[in-house]
Formats: sequence, structure tokens, C-alpha cells
Amino acid sequence: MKIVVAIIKPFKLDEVRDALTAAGVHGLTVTEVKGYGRQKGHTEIYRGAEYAVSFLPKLKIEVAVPSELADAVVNAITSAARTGQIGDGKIFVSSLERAIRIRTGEKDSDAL
Amino acid sequence: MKIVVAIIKPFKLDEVRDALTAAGVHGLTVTEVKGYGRQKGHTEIYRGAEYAVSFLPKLKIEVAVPSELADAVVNAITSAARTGQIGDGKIFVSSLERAIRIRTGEKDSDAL
Amino acid sequence: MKIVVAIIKPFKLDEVRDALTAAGVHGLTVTEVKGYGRQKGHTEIYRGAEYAVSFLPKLKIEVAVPSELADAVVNAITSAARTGQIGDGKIFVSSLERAIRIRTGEKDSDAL
Amino acid sequence: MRMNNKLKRTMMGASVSLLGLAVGTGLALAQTAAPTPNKGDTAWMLMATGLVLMMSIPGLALFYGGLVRSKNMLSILAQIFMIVCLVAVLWTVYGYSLAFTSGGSLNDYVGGFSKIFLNGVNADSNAATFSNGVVIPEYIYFAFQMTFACITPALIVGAFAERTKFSAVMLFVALWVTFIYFPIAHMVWYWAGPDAIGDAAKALAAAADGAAKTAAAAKLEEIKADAGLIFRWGAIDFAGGTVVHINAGIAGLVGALIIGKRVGYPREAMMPHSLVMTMIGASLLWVGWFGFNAGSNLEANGTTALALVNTFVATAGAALAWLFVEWAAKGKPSLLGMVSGAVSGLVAVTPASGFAGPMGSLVLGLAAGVLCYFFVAVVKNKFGYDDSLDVFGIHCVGGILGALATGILVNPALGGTGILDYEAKPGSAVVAVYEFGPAIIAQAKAVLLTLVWSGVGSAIIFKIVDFTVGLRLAVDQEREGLDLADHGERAYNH
Amino acid sequence: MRMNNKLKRTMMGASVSLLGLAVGTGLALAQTAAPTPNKGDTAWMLMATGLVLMMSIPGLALFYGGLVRSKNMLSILAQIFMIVCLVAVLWTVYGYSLAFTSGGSLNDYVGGFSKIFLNGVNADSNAATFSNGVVIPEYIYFAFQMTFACITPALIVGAFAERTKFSAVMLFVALWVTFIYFPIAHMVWYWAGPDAIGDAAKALAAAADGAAKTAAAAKLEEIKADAGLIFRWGAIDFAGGTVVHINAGIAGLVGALIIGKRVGYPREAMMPHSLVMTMIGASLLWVGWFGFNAGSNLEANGTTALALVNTFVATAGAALAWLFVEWAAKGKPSLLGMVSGAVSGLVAVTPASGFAGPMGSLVLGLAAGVLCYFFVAVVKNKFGYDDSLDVFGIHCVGGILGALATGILVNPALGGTGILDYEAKPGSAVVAVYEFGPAIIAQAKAVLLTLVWSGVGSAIIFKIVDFTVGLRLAVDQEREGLDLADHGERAYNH
Amino acid sequence: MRMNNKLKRTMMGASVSLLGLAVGTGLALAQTAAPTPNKGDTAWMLMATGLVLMMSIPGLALFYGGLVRSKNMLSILAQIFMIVCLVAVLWTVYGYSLAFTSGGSLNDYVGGFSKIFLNGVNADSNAATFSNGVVIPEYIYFAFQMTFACITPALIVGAFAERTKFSAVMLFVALWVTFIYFPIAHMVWYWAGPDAIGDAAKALAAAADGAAKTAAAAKLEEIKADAGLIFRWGAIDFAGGTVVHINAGIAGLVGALIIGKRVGYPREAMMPHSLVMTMIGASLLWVGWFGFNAGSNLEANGTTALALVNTFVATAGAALAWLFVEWAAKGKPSLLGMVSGAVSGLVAVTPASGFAGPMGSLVLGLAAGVLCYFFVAVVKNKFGYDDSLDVFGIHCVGGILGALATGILVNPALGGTGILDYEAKPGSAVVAVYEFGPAIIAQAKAVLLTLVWSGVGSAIIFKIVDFTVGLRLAVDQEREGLDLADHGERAYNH
Ligand SMILES: Nc1ncnc2c1ncn2[C@@H]1O[C@H](COP(=O)(O)OP(=O)(O)O)[C@@H](O)[C@H]1O
Ligand SMILES: Nc1ncnc2c1ncn2[C@@H]1O[C@H](COP(=O)(O)OP(=O)(O)O)[C@@H](O)[C@H]1O
Ligand SMILES: Nc1ncnc2c1ncn2[C@@H]1O[C@H](COP(=O)(O)OP(=O)(O)O)[C@@H](O)[C@H]1O
Repeated sequence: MKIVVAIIKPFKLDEVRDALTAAGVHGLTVTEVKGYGRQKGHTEIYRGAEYAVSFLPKLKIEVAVPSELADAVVNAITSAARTGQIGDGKIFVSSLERAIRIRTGEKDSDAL
Repeated sequence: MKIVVAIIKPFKLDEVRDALTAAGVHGLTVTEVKGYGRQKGHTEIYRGAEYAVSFLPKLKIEVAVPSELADAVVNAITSAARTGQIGDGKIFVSSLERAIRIRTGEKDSDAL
Repeated sequence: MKIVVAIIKPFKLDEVRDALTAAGVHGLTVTEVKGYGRQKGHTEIYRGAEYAVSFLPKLKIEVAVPSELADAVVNAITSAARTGQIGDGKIFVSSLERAIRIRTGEKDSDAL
Repeated sequence: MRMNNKLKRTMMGASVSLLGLAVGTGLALAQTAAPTPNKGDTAWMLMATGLVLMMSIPGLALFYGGLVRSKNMLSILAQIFMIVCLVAVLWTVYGYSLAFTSGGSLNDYVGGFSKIFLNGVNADSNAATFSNGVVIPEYIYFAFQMTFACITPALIVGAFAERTKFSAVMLFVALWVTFIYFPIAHMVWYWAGPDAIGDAAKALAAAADGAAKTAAAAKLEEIKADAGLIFRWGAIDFAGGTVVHINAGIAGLVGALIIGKRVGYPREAMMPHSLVMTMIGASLLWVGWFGFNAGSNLEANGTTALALVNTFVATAGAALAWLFVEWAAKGKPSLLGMVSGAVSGLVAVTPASGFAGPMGSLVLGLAAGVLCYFFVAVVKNKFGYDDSLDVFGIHCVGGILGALATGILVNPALGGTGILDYEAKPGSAVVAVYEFGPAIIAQAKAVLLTLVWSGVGSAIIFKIVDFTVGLRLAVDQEREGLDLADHGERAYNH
Repeated sequence: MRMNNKLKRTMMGASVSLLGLAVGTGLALAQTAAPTPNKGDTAWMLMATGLVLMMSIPGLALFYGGLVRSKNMLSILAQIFMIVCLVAVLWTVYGYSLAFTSGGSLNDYVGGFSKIFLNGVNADSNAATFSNGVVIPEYIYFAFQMTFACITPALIVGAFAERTKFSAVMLFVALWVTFIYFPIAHMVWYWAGPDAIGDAAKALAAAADGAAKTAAAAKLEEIKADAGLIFRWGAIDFAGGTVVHINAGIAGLVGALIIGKRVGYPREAMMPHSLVMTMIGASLLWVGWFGFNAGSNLEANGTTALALVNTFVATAGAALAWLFVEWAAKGKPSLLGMVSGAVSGLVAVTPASGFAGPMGSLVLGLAAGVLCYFFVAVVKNKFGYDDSLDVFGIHCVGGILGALATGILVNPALGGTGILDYEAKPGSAVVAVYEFGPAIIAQAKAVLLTLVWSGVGSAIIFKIVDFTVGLRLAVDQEREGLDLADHGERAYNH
Repeated sequence: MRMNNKLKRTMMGASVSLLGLAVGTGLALAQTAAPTPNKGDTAWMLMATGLVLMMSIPGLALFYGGLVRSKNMLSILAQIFMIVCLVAVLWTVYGYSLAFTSGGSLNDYVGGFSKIFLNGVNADSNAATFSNGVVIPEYIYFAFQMTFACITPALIVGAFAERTKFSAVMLFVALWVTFIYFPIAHMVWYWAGPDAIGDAAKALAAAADGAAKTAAAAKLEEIKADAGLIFRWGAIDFAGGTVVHINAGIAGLVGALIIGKRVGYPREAMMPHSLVMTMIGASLLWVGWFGFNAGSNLEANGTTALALVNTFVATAGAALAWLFVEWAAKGKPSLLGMVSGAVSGLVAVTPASGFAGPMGSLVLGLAAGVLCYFFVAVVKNKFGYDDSLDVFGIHCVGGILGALATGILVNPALGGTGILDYEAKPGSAVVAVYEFGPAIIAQAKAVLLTLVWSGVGSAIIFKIVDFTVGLRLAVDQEREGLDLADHGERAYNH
């Protein structure tokens, strides 16, 4: 199994979720994160004190998938999350050793 | 070493923490996440506009453990987090190459 | 490639970010988390009801790096995040199989 | 309270109208002219009414709302907002009549139906105050009292917050104001007013011979008898220690016991989700309480100012007392403690506000802070009932303390104003001789009757609600939060 | 409104000063002395002014702000805060003059420049009320009316919230108050005042012979003609149904249509980011509206109290109505529905507040809750326009309902106060005979003229703003949020 | 201020009581009857008192609280809430007496102990106003002034927010009000009142021969000399530019310097955690400030309305000024800038509010917006002191600007009211001839004395607090946040 982690722009969540569902994914987990990268942030000014804010709001999506689905998932995310503008984000794929569904105790692919 | 990641129902946190402590785990890290899966969400209505909310609040627990403890940890989480109802969550186990305690620079099992 | 995950004290973020940039890292992702470990928490009292709060606010930093940079990154984080006091946090290193830049489709090291 | 209807009369600039009276009609008028409202009194009562509404919404709603978990925030706000709306309509339709008209054979306990649908009330009808010859427009008296009827049941819901169904709360409140609040308000506050008594006493003094004297004396007795039971006992309650706080507090406790504990209580941590909201609410309660207490004087004079000062000082004292007790007992003074102390002082000074002196009020506030702390932080944990937001520990306990203390602090020897006697010098009020025994017994009887009437009555109503719409949601829904289950919304979408 | 300037006179304690008048100058004075303000009226109007300011900030700002996404929160707060500031300055410099002085040949539509920079206004000049012989300090009349000028454009911005540039909003408002609000306020509310009419009518009655009679009659007509167009049509609007709500509501709809939909609307979920703020705002609106409606009586008497009662009851009724309709239609009663209902009741009762009786107001409130629900939850979705915060559905629709209903509920047979006639008994006001036809036609004409003037005028102004500073930000900036793009800040840094 | 005690007298409807006076006692009374309060004045002062309390809690608490990081939110709220409580008690026990009684040989600087524990103050004692023959109940004067004593030290804590221990703040405030605030209030505001002066001047005019004249003149001088030092200099401060704002502002700066910078300042970003709270706070400050400034007239007349208008207009102008300067300098107009501008206008107009005309106030507001922006955004960064919430830059700088400008704008030639002379026409107040030199010098002396007294005194008190309970927490605790360290709570548990 693989665990696919994608950092995306927040307003792309619904499109990515739909693309993943279409690709046969039944579950995923989303975290609000702050990203630092090439995309430049903004400046905030409070009573004359200027702060350069370089961390931008992003969403992190984690999907555990059977290895054979990994490519499809990566492609689905890539095309759904792309705007072509800097800051679209990254996808990271790692290997996953085990998966368990807490409710039933089902294992691995059955658990996804 | 292994890194065990569990997605659980929020109100189960204290029980899971206690079970892990009992299983010999000394530390863990918790993140508030939103989960999408078989458990259905709810509908919110604001002045006639209906929104189907399919992301539900979950907690993600990350525990780094020596490999030999991984099974015990998985079992502890499984039994503590289970309600038997849909949406109880998942456990994912991956391998962990290195661990460092920042304060002391201790490495691997010593760092956990 | 490696994925380096560090749990640090929140007020150390700027120093760690600067150290990582100096070490040649161009991007990273930050999550607000709650940590449980040896560092003791505090007690909150609300109209006589006492709650022992053992989860402390921490930041989780995730950095994907080419394998050869991993050591430098670990060292940079360790020295920037260290206060020498309990609760400074941990660094976890795992292997990363693939990385994709969503905007361009670039792969692996090119994507970081 | 009996109302005087006067003919439609255009208000004119005082200099002109008074001049006309003085020159055109002579002294005779002074005897017979119905009093007209002073615009200063009217201005103050308009404002006081706004202030008491602000106490409920947003004041109380935020004070309570900040203390629940965020998943139940909207349920608190919705319950309080709709209680205000529902009770306002019921008060207009029949509540005012049940509280403030004569109830015939039931007059001891409740009023009648002569003013349902505001029958006979118009822009020219006036309501009596506590001073002879001083009246205010009846509409503003009606509206001011309406705000009291609105806030009292809103206080109750804190006791069983985070677990009671919206529909159950609404049904409960409709029944509760009808069978508990309107009667108790009638029992404590309904009387014939100073002018009715003064006129009858004057007639008695002027009665020429024995027969006329007997008739006049009978008439005077009849007018004095035209009052609620607790009023006739001689119990005093300036702004609602019994009617509002004891009444709501005991109903809350009964509800908490019947409805049962929140899922997870006391094992799971149930921390206030926003003490900021609680602090805003407490502050607005304090400001609004000036309208509540000083408005209860029904006019704008030195006694009104006294009531405001007492409200200020007792509250400050109670906050300080709670702070120091908590600091000593727990090692840290919490903001929640400070504002809880302030509210306990506001509650305790409510019945005393127009009767005690500032120093008496300061002492009362200090006592309230300590006593309510003890009930909230010690007694509740000991007995293990889940009074979510301490409605009993603060409103009932503080209310009882205040009601009894009022019987003591009204004593002029302690700086109090004394109790007014409208018969001794008919046409004006004089301070009656203070007697400790009768005063404290009257207060105690008022407290007891309120506790029993509201306690038993509320229990019956809760049972009725349970058997009809049901009191609670499913456990799963309660876990998910009442906001989603009852209202389909979430408080925050950040 | 014509103002009476009196000589500088130190106010003294009433007993002393009146006594002096009575004894020193005799009856003659009663005829000629210019009326002086009653301090009770002044006290109430000071407070009412504060209450209406509180409606805008923080009331309306929070009511609206809670409904937008958190990334646009500050833009709402900033727009409303600065609209208040900008309009306050414009009102002081020329707005008051344009609204409340005679406009010469344009007097039908707008006032003149005789009071720009508050020329001639000082601490001793007075403004007329609706009662003969009753005046208030002109400064407080000026300030009270200023708060109305401030809140009206602030209402508009909700219709195109979350997408309109700050600079565009500011420019729009400056033009809009100048060409829409000041004229409409003049058309509806400018008249010579009761004393001017009373004096002319007295002069007519006293006129000895035919020539004098003709002259006096002409003078009376002239004074009656010195009023805004809509006022002369006989349309009544107690506190601003046309001037404030219809006016703002139609301008908002026009803006929403011209500016276009928010990026992502209606596909993306645009949930209120904090219904807590919305509830606080609604509550403060309610409390403040007592100042708005009851303050519009300009004095503190029984009619003022009636206006407050009507405001209370209609609001409660409307909240209940919306609640039950939504509960039936959607299965759950939402807090947002309750407070939206309350606001719709407040809007609808505004023109009727001093004219209807409480029962009429209750019915009006119930109707408003149902009708506005229908527009907000059904009509808007059907037509698909993006009126972000339902300014049209609540303020325009509720305002039209209220304006028309006022023509019906003012009928004394329905518990209304009737319309006052200042000529029949010169020197005091009597209730005129009510006629349904003329009343409802006058109201309808007032509604129509307001819709057309404000609708067309606003469209022109939006176009001008679009061609000059531009109405919208870039799509990227709108996505990031107006707070960062327009103000360089974020609302929350938790 | 000297108080008149009158016999207990039941207030009656004005028509009846005045009639009785007029007919029964004749003109003689006019000379000798002690003035009684007008209920309109009383109504307004009741309300103004509530408004000023609302300025502190929740107004100022939210304005400040929104600007700190969320981990320090409760510490701000708790400090301000308890300062109000603590000072209310101290004011009642001895503060009122120290400020508003004669201090014997120390009378230049401070009052005496004749009214400690409110000795001799009751519901029938009255306080003088600024008009001859006009009094208000002493209790409301006491309460109104209490709110000023409460808010002034609360302003200070913003300067060293996020780093000062709760216990240190409490001890500091207790000492500071005793040694700084009560004396300065006495120096600026204590005088014998208009009637005392008027009566003495009348006696002088009526004195028959040389000896009597000499005695009467001496008596008049004595009465005029019975006033605080700054008052006798002829400095004017309508609502507290020196007493409140300069006083608090300089104490804040001294505190910020002695206590030192926040850990991490200015390296770490210290962004406001909720500009929403700050905006709510600023709005409530504005509304409440109507009570502060217009209430300072102590009665409800045209001058009161003028003070309200000035407060409105200066604030709007200052917000606009700050907005445009910031827009020009930084490229974006921030909401924080707008509300900061508004507060700077409120501060600057405070001493001028009853003296300047609206146009003068508008100009003053514009100047305040620009000047305070400069101090906050430029000067502070230049010098590097950590005045966390800009207490110096807004309150001290705005206060100095306002105090000096008051000496100019009071000039009737600039639309001001002029300074009143109570001797020229004994028994009423007339406008004295305005002279620029003496006026501005008196103002400057008042500013300087306040700066020195408060600056030096505060420094001493901070040192005392440091040596006793200590000013700061450990670095770790400060990092964790004062909410947990000082109060054991967190503001938000979402
Ligand atoms: N090396 C990295 N490790 C982890 N996260 C990264 C890394 N580089 C970038 N990111 C994440 O991806 C987001 C987008 O990256 P950025 O460089 O801004 O644009 P782009 O993805 O278009 O190259 C960042 O905000 C950050 O969250
Ligand atoms: N493939 C997946 N990858 C990552 N997280 C998942 C995946 N499937 C489910 N989850 C997480 O597990 C949670 C529970 O899953 P769900 O399907 O609702 O119920 P159950 O665990 O009982 O099968 C989801 O809310 C989501 O957070
Ligand atoms: N086994 C673990 N797995 C995951 N996270 C851990 C683990 N142990 C500690 N942590 C994280 O590291 C943080 C610091 O650990 P702690 O034991 O308190 O201090 P120290 O790092 O100085 O040993 C914890 O708050 C937690 O977030």
C-alpha cells in the first residue's frame, strides 16, 4: 500500500475530493496546514508595525491506497489541484506497511 | 522503528491516550483533522442555502515506537478507539528510519 | 528522498525556518499539533472543576528533501529548535518514494 | 398595580402648560387633577427597558454561551433568543394581565383576564409608581415588566445546558411562565399603588362621623387587601430577588436533576469554549442591571441613583470576594471567578438595591461572593448534580441571601431607606419604624413560598414536557452537539 | 423642520424658573414665550442617538460580519465603520441642510444650503417635534438624524459583501447619500412643524375680515406647502420604512446585480463564519432599534412608549413566524432564521411603530417573518442573484410591507393612533378621520417613488464608480479575501 | 464640589407640586428654596453612568484584548474587570471624599476625609452642576465620577500589556488612584459650584456699607478659593483630557519603560489576535463616550447635545484623517487604523467637548488623527519603547493636543461656547470675554503639572510594586502566556 500526501490550495478541496472519489478512493483525511515555499506571502501592517507573512494557508490531504491505485491517485490530484500558478503544491508518496479499520479490525486493502 | 498513525473519533482521545500509556508509550502527537469516508456527514442550512458537509471532525494520533511495540500499540488503539459504529477510523503503520530527541540529540529508540 | 518531520516548540518556528533555508531547503509545511510527552502540562480550573491538561501546543514541520540533504536538515533543526529544556521535541526521518510538483508535474528532487 | 386612565392630553412645554394650570384654574385642581407622567421618569424607564433587554440578548446569551462547548453554542443562543420572543408575545397576550390585574377570588395568587390582548391599555393610560402623585405611561411599565418576564426563564436554561432539546425548552418555558412566573410576579408585586392608599387614607381622615369612618376604614382595608399574597405579608423585593432569581434558580436545579447529567459528565473535560464571550456577557449584564435595579424604582430620583450605586458597589465587592477566596483556595484568581463573583453580587443586591445603603450593599456583595463560590466550587461537586452553568449556585443561593439580607439592610440604622408607610401621612410616604422580627419572617416566608411553588411546579412541568415532546436528544446527537442536531448549523466556520 | 431660535437663557431648576415666570410676567407670556425644551425629552433623545449609533457599530457590523467568510470579516467591519465616519462629516457639512431646510424652488425634492457647516445652529436653537409647544435642542435633533443618515448606506453594503472594493464603497456612499438619501429624507420628513401650522391656523381663526382671512388662509397654505413632496402626499413613515429600508434595500439589489456574483457563487459553500457575531449584532440591533423607533417620536411620552412596545412585539412575532415556517419547510429551526426573522420584524414595524397598536404590530411582525423568509429562501434562489446578506429580501421587502401596512394599521379602529390634524384645534393635535383609500394610495406612491428614485439613482452611481475607481478586485485577491487585499490585515490570529 | 443637603421630600408630579409652591408661598420662596433635581437631568445622568461603565467593560477590555495575542487575552480582560471592581470600592470608601471635598490646608492638591464611607451622602443630598439653580442627586454624581475613576487606571495597563503580573497591576492601581488620580481629579474639578459663587456675589452686591462689602468680598474670594489648584489657574477640561487621558497616558509610558519590553519584542511578530474584538471595543467606546463627554455637563440641555455632537464629529474626522494618512503612507487603509483614529479623536475632543463648536471639533479630530498616527507609527518605532497598545501615543498625545486646543476652540469667535462667568450677573452664568494668552497658558500649566505629577508619581509606585510583589513573570511563563500563568485558564477552547 501507499500513502499519498498532497499539499493543495484550500479552495481546490472539493474538486480534489471529487476527482479522488472518481478514481475509486473511498476515504481521505484533511488537515489545515501552513505552507512555505516559492509562492510569496503578503505583508500585514498593524499600527505601523509591518510583518512579512511567508506562511500561506494550505490543505494537506492524506490518502492510503493500494499500491496499484497510487498512480491514478497522483494523477487525479495533479489535474484537479492544478491552477498553473505558483503555490499549487506538492504530492508525496511513501510506502505504507499496514492498515487497520478500527471498527472491524479489517486489515490492509480491506481496511481502506 | 515504526510510526503508527491513527485516525479516531475526537471524544475517544483520553481513552486512547490511557491505553497507549499502559502499553508503554511515553509520547504522542495529536492533530485535529477532517475525515471523509463511509460515515455520512450532515446538512447545514443557512437562510435556505443547503450545504452537505461530508467532512467530519477527527483526531489524528501519531506515535513513533520501536518496531517490537508496534503490535501492542495497534491493539491498544484498536480496542480503546472502537465504538463499533461507522467512522471509528483507521490505523496506518509505516516504517521509521530515524528518530532524534532535539533536547539531547539522543537517537532512535532512546529518543522515543 | 527523505521526509523529515519535526515536532518543535511554537516560538521556535522562525529560527527553524531560517536554519532550514540556510541549509538549502526551499519549502516546508507546518501544522499546529498538540503534544504529549515528558514535559508536564498545566492545570486549568473552571469554577472549581480542575482539569489536568497534558497536551501542549507544538508545531509539526514537514520537509521533503533529497536524501543527501537529510543529515544537514536534521542538524539544522536540532540546533535551531533546541532550548535544552524538556519538551523541545523530536525529529523523525522516513523514506520518501516519490514527489511531484502539482503546478508543473515535475518529479522527485526537481519537485522539492 | 392599578392604572389611572387620563383623558387624551397633548403634552406641552412645562412652562406653558403649568402656567396655564396655575393661572386658569387655581388651587382646586391640585386636589383633583390626575397625575401626568414626568418626562424625565419616562425617559429613564424607556432606557431601563432597553437595558434589561440587553441583559438577555446579548448579555445573558453570551455569559452562558461562552461557558459551553463550541458545539452547543448556538443552542444556548437560540434558546435564549427565542425565550425572549416567545415570552414577549405571551406577556402581551395574557401575561401582563395575569400578573398585574386583580384576580378576583384568586387574587392572592394570580391576576385576572381584564387586560388580555392589552385591553384598555393605550398611550394615555398610566401606571402608578412608589411615590404619591407620580405615574408613568402604562406602556412603558408594561414593556419594562415584559423584559423581566423574558429574562427569568432564560436564566433557567443554563442549569441544563448542552443536553436539552430546543422544542422541550420552548414548551417548558411557555408552561413555566404561565403557571410559575406570572403568579409569583403577581404575589410579590401586585398592589393598589400609593395614590389609591393615600386617597383612601385621606377619606378616612376626612370622614365626619362614625358610620362614614367605618365605611372609609373598610374601603382602606379593601384597597390594602387588593395585593398579592407575598406583598401582603410585608415581604419586600426591590427588583426581583424572589420573583426572578430564586424562582429561576430552583427551577433550574429541579430541571438539572430531572433531565440528568450531560453525557460524559463529570469524566470528560467540559471547558468553557470562550471566556471572552462570557466576559462580554457579564459586562453587559452589569451595565444592563442598572436598568433592572434602578429601573425598578419606576422614576428617576435620588432613590433611583441609590439603587444604581448599590448595584455598582455590591457587584464590585462580590467580584473581589470571589477573587480572594479562589486565590486562596486554588492558587490562582480566574477571570471566570471574577465575573461569576460579579454576577453573584448583582443577584444578591437585586432585592436590596433600593432599600439598603451603599455600605450595606458592599457587605452584602462580599458575602455573596464567598457564599456562591462555596456552592459552586464545593457543594456542587460534593453532591454531584450537573447544574451546567451554576444557575442554582449563583441565582438561587445569591437570591436567597439577598432576599433575607434585604430584611436586615433596609433598617435605617444600618443605612437602609426603611420601608415606606403610605397611610401615616396620607398623600406622601413616610418611613415606617423598622422591626427586625417581622421583617425577616416576611422575607423568609417569601423565600419559602417561592422555593416550593417554583420547585414543585417546575418538576411537574418537566415531567409533562418529558412525556410529550421529550427532554433529551439521542446520545449520538448530544455528542455531535446540539447546534447541528437541533438547528442544523455550526457556530464557527473559521 | 423649522427651528426656533431662542435667546440664550440659563436653564434653572424648574420650580424656581417657572415660579418666576408665573409671578413676574403673568398670563401674557403664555401666548408668546417660545417653547423651551423639556429636559426629559432631551435626556431621551441623547440616549436614543447613542442607541442608533450602536445599531451601526457594532450592531450592524457584527450582524453582517458574522455572515461572511472570515477572510472578508474586516472588510465588512471597515466599510461600515468608515461609512459612519464619512457620512457623519458629510451630514455635518451639508447633509443636514439639504435634508432639513427649505429648498426653494426644489423644495419638493431637496432642501437648500442655509445650514451648511451648521450655520446658525447653536446650543440654544431648538427643533420642533410632533406636539405643539414641544421642542428639543436642535443639536440633538441634528445628531439623531445624523445616525439615520449613517446607518442607511451601511445597510446597503451587505448586498454586495465579500466582493466590492473598499474605495468603491466609500465613493459610492459619498455620492449616494448626496443624491439619494438627503433628498428622500427631505421628501418624507421635512415640514414646517406643528407650531408653525398651529400659529397660522390660529391667525386664520382670529382674522377679523375677509381680506385678513384671505391673507391668513394663504399663509396657512404656504406653511403647509413648505414640506417635502412625499410628506405633502400625506404618506406617513414614523421611523424610516421608506427613507431607510426600502431606500437601502433597492440600492443593494441594484448593486448586487451590477457588481455581479461572488467568485464561486453559488457552487462553493459560503457559510457564515460566526453566527455568534451575527447573533450579537442582531441583539444590539434590536436594543438599538428602541432608540431608532421610539426616538423618532422626538419626545418621551406615552406615544414613545407605544413605539417601543410595538418594536418589541413585532420583532418577537416575526422571529416566531420565521422559526415556524423554517421548521416546517426545512425540518430544523436555525438561529440564523430566528435572528433574520427578528430583523425582518424590526424593519417592517419601523414605519408603523408610532402609528399602529401593539396587536396590529404583532400581526405585522408575523407577516414580515413569513414574507421575508419567502423572499430570502425561495425567491432569491429562484432568480439566482447574489444578494450576499439579503438586504433586498429583508430590508426592501420588509420595508414595503411595513410602509403599506402602516397605512392600514394607523386606523384607530384597528388599535392605531390615527393621523394627527394640527389645524382642527389650532395649538393642539387631534386625530383626523381615517380613510382607507387615500391612506393606502399615499403609502403606495411613497413606496414607488422611493423605489424608482433610489433604484435608478443607485444604478447610475454604481456605473460612475465602476468607470472611475472600479467596483471589484482581481479574482485572486477576492479568493484570498478582501481583508488582506483591501486592508492588509487578518481578522483572527489565533 | 459642594453638595446641598435638603430635607427628605417626596417627589411629586411636577404640576401638582409646583402649583402648591406657587400658590401657597409666593415669591419669597424663589430666593430661599434649595433647588431640587430635574428628573430629566437625573435620567440622563443615570444613563451616562451606565454608558461610561460600558466603556470600561466590555468596551476598553475588548479594544485592548483584541490587540494582544490570544494567550494573553484573559489577562487583559481580568485586569480591566478587576480594576473597575477595585477602584469602585476604593472610590466608595475614600476616593470620592479625597477628590470632591475640601482638603483643608492641602486643598490645592487633594480633598479631605469628610465623606469617607459616603458619610453624609444619602438619597436626598444633591450635587451642583454648572448652571445656577440646577442640581442632581449626589448619588448619581458620585456614581458618574466613579466610572471615571474606574476607567482611567484601566487605560494605563495597555502600555505594558502581555507582560505584567496580575498582582502587580492590582497593587499598582490601588496606589495609583490614591496618590495620582484622586488628587488630580481634585485639582482639576473640585470647586464650590455656581450657586455658592452666585449667592456670595449677590451678597456682595446687596452689601449695604463698606464693612459689609469688605466682608462679603472676602467671603466671595474664599468661596472662589475653595477649589483645586488647576481649577483656580483657570484651566478648563470638560470631560477629562488632563485628569483621564494625559494622566493615564504618561503613567503608561513610564510603566512601559520601567517594566521593559515583552520577551521577543520587536523581533517576533505580535499580531492582534482578533481585530473583531478590537472593533467591537472601539465601537462601544464611541457609544459610551457620549455618556462620558455629554454626561460631563451633568444636565440634559443644549450644551449636552453640543458635547454629543462634538464627540461624534471629532471622532469621525479623526478616523478619516488616520485612514488617509495611512493609505498614503502604507498603501492600504487598515481597520485597526480606522478605529485607532476614532479613539484618538475621542481622546482629543474630551476636554473640548462642551466648549468647542462642531466645526472646531472637526478640525481638532482631523489633527488628532494625523498626530497620533505619527506618534504610533513613527515615533514609537524610532525610540523603540514597547508601549504595547499605544497608550502614550493615543491617550497622552491626543490628550495634550485636546487640552491645548480647548484653550483655543473655546473662543466664541471660533464657534466655541466661551468660558462662563458666574459673578458678573450673580445667579446666572454669562460668557466671559475670551483672551487667548491666559487661556492657553492655563491649559499648558495644567498639562505640565499633570505630566510631572503622574510621571514622577507613577515611577515611584512602579518601583514600590517591583520591590514588593514584583512586576513580571518568569520568561517561560510569559512565553506560555499570562492567561495560564496568572489565571490558570485559556481564553478559547474551540
Ligand atoms: N520541501 C518541501 N517539503 C514539504 N512541503 C513543501 C516543500 N516544498 C513546498 N512544500 C509545500 O508546498 C507548497 C507549495 O510550494 P511552492 O514552492 O510555494 O509552490 P509550487 O508548489 O508551485 O512549487 C508550500 O506552501 C509548502 O506547503
Ligand atoms: N483511504 C483513506 N486514507 C486516509 N484516511 C482515510 C481513508 N479512509 C478513511 N480514512 C479516515 O478514516 C475516517 C473513518 O473512515 P470511515 O470510512 O468513515 O469509517 P470506518 O473507519 O468505520 O470505515 C475518515 O473520516 C477518514 O478520516
Ligand atoms: N513517541 C512519540 N511519538 C510521536 N511524538 C512524540 C513521541 N514522543 C514525544 N513526542 C512529541 O514530542 C514532544 C516533546 O516530547 P517530550 O517527551 O515532552 O520532551 P522531549 O522532547 O524533551 O523529550 C511531545 O509533546 C510530542 O508532541
